[in-house]
Amino acid sequence: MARIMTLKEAVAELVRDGDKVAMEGFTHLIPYAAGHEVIRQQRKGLTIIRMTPDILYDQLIGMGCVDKLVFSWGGNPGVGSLHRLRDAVEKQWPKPLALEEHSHAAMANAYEAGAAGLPCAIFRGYRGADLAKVNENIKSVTCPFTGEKLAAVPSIRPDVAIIHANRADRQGNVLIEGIVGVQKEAVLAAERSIVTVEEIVDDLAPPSPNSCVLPSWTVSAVVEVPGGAHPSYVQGRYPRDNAFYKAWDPIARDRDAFKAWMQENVMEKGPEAFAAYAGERA
Amino acid sequence: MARIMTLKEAVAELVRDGDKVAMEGFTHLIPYAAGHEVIRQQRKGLTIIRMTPDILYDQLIGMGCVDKLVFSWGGNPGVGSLHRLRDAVEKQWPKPLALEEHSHAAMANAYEAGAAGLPCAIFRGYRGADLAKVNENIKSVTCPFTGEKLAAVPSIRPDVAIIHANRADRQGNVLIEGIVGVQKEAVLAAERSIVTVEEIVDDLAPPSPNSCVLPSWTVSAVVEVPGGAHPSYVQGRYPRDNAFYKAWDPIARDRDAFKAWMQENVMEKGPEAFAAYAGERA
Amino acid sequence: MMDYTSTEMMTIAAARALANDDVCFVGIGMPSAACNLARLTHAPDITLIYESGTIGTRPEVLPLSIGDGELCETALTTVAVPEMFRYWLQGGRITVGFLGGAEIDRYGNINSTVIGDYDNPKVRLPGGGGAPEIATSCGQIFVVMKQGKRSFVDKLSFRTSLGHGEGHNSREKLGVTTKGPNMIVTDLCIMRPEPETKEFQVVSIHPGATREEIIEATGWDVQFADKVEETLPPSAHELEALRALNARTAAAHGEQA
Amino acid sequence: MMDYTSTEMMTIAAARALANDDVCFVGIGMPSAACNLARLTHAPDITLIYESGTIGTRPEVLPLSIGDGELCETALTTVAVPEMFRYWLQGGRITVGFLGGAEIDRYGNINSTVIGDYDNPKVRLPGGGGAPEIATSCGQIFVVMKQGKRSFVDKLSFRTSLGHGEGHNSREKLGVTTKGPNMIVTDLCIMRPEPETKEFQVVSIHPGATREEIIEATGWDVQFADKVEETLPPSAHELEALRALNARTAAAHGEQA
Repeated sequence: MARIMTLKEAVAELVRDGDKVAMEGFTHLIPYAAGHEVIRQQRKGLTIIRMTPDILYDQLIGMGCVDKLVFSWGGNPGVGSLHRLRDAVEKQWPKPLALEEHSHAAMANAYEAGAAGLPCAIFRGYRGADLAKVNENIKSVTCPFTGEKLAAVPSIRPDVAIIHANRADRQGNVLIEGIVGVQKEAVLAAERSIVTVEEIVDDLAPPSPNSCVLPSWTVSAVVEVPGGAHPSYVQGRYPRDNAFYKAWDPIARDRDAFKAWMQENVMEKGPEAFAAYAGERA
Repeated sequence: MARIMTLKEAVAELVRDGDKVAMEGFTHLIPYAAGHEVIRQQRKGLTIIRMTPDILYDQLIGMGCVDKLVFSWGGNPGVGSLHRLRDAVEKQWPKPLALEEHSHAAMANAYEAGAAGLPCAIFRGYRGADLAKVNENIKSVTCPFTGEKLAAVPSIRPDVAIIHANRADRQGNVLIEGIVGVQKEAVLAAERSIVTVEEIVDDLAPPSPNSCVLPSWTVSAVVEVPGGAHPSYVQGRYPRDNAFYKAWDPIARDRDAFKAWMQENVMEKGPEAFAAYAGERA
Repeated sequence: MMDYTSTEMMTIAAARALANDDVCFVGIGMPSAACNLARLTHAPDITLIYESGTIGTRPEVLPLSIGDGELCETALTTVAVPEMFRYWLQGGRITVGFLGGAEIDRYGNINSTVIGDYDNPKVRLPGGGGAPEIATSCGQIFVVMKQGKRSFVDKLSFRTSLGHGEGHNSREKLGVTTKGPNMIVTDLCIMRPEPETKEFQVVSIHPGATREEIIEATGWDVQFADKVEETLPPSAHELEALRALNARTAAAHGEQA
Repeated sequence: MMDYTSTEMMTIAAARALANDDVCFVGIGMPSAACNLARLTHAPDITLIYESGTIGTRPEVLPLSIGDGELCETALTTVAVPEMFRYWLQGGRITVGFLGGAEIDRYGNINSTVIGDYDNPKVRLPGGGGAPEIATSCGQIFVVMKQGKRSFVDKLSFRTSLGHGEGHNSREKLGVTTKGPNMIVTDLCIMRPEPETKEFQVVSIHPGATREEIIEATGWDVQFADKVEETLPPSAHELEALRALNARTAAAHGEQA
């Protein structure tokens, strides 16, 4: 059964130095508030996993929390580079960053295999592409029926998955809706999980019997953090803050500007600051 | 784009002698009306595929349409045996029936792999079980990362998939809701498909952005057949006719009783007879 | 004390073995009755999962099939069948799976496929369905079956699902890390695997049943534990809950007919 | 005739190549503009799919990211990302995929990973995302990129996604049965692969552009087809639709700011 906790408690108990952490969200529902709490609690030596690392992972990397990044596309969508990521890879600032790079298809399959309890995923991929030459976690298996060679990657099994969701009920059951990404898989694949939600309600009221729901007993902690996905968005509540994504570019380009911004907006703030971005349920 | 057709036209054009046919439905939404049309049009030499063949497949087998059955559980749920299936296997009446037998996990994975365009599925299965000894389509692959031996089965790629769904819109987009089984996978894995629906509406109106929807361009034919799942059921419209399932047992036990029932209720009827079972949308 | 039938005793004994935090993969028939009885008595928060995709379901009446509408309507969520077998069963989330079959042997291996030769069977049974992977993926397996010489056999015609194989560490040798069949509840008694050999032995006899009856109803030379208990008879509360459930079920199925 | 920019010409030329029955795997930026322009002009029923899971989406304004709320709100349905890559992309249901990148070579191989050495890069680019499998799973690939010597290169630093490999039957030798890159649309011209060698050659030059400009903007010894056409300039209808789309987009993104 999920415990309903404060964000500070949940991160303190469930995210540990050296953990493999997946903070997922495919543009939608990115767990910014929870990621900031990880930064505030100064976790170190993390391996962070995500298909589409964006500003949040830029912040974790720039603040020195991260040893390794597992990813398939790392950028500021529609804007450009992640400058803290680039600075770490190109100039080892604030410390060297190991990369394990995959394609989206590989990562999506690896999360799916992790949720399914399998050691690896197979798919038709990487044909004629160079990534297999620089990533020893890309191998192959041969179909025993057709002889076709298929790509194989290890399943993703995070120590802890962190996601943001639309809402939860008081028992800790979680509803994810809209662009659901790989969040369900990330939680099911992980040993532990933290789910921040816009609100905790009496009745989960999924709109369809087939809605994407995580039962309480598959989640470690549920935390109510209204606005907790900002500058990402929550379908039907508040839109993506595209202006913030654009404004991040000059902040992240400069090490001092970055540090100053993080000090003011993360280190000296708490999850309650996100409430300013929360909208009303449509 | 799906064409909106009559059932007679759709079966005449899309189901051919010798086809591999998957008429899926996991208790819910079993395509009885469409299956009866296949019997009326006297298709021969079919390979019929289904996880849970029930009365409909008993009828197809008893009427001599079938050469081979691919399945994982063949019975009358909560009642007992399928007597026509047993008669074919045990006494070759009306003709011999080849069996390819799997577990549910294998079939579910094989449909999933078929929808995913893969030649095979891998899963952790059949350990210590005898089926692998009598089914040459159960093989194994070795995980290249852990060395674990995993079961492998060929993906299911039907020539034609036939399902019944809750509703479609006039463009031929299909909504499946409730116990969705493997129907989406069966259609996506198949070369051709027929979807019968309770009603065709102006606005599909899926209740959730993540509802189970088959876009029109993934379906060959959509046919409106109210009540077309009877004696199976349609969530929110009409309940499972449990009394019919129980009443089938004595009919199917006797070859003559079976033939008489089929003559009267299938050969001399048409899909419009199912309308009597259709309920109002809840 | 109230009168009760041996079937009621069997169902109640199985229900008692379930805990409030169990996640059960429920089969139709006896297991469904036992799981829902547990939910309606001592384990109100137990999670029931049916292979049709319904998770956290709380049916008012027992389903006739594994996919009755009642299961979906009262479920927390309903997933597609491939997801059920991949994320939920194979994913290792199920603590207790229920199995039954036409034949079981002393090590809890089960046959639900054929009687006689596979290619030329005397009786073609429905087949294993989910059993081969339920038997190896769930934390432990409970078996609920009426006891008799034709079903409790010395040698299976076909091994549909793995129990403890040939006994001892058979499961480990196959790389299977789950506990396997850990209890057989019959209309006469409760059996548990002997810790070393893994052969099922009688650990509790239902009130009114005798050792002689059990020996007579078992196709192998059945063993009894050093200390055999008498099964606690059904309490009034258990019997009332089970009978009310059965009555609701009968009424619901009758109404639909 | 109306004035127009080279970016408008590029977008419109790409849009024209799309048919009403195409199923497009759309990337952000130029491809998104081209696909939606096609939908708003000659291909009203075209199916647009974004890798965020949105199928059959009909955005009123262009998304900034691959997963803007607009895409989900106007989609026929939105699926999980693993399903998107398994059932929809790998399943072979996409007729046209769009790709772009930092570098492209004469065979349509693309780099969006690094400039320089992989382990010690001069520039770390965002990475391939969906590109490796988009390049091999879609029926054909269209590339939309501004032309220049630093992007149209003789030799890639890294091959993120397969085009025609080393030319000729490179794809077949890798077991890839899809057509691969079949058109490059730039701000200067349209290129198509020479049928035999698969080297991209100029088949149509946009009004106002010259062979010299194209040669100057290409890092390899670019070839011209025997018959090179002049690209039809944007029609008033095309320009109006594109500008209205861009205006709606600017207004929407501005409002949110």
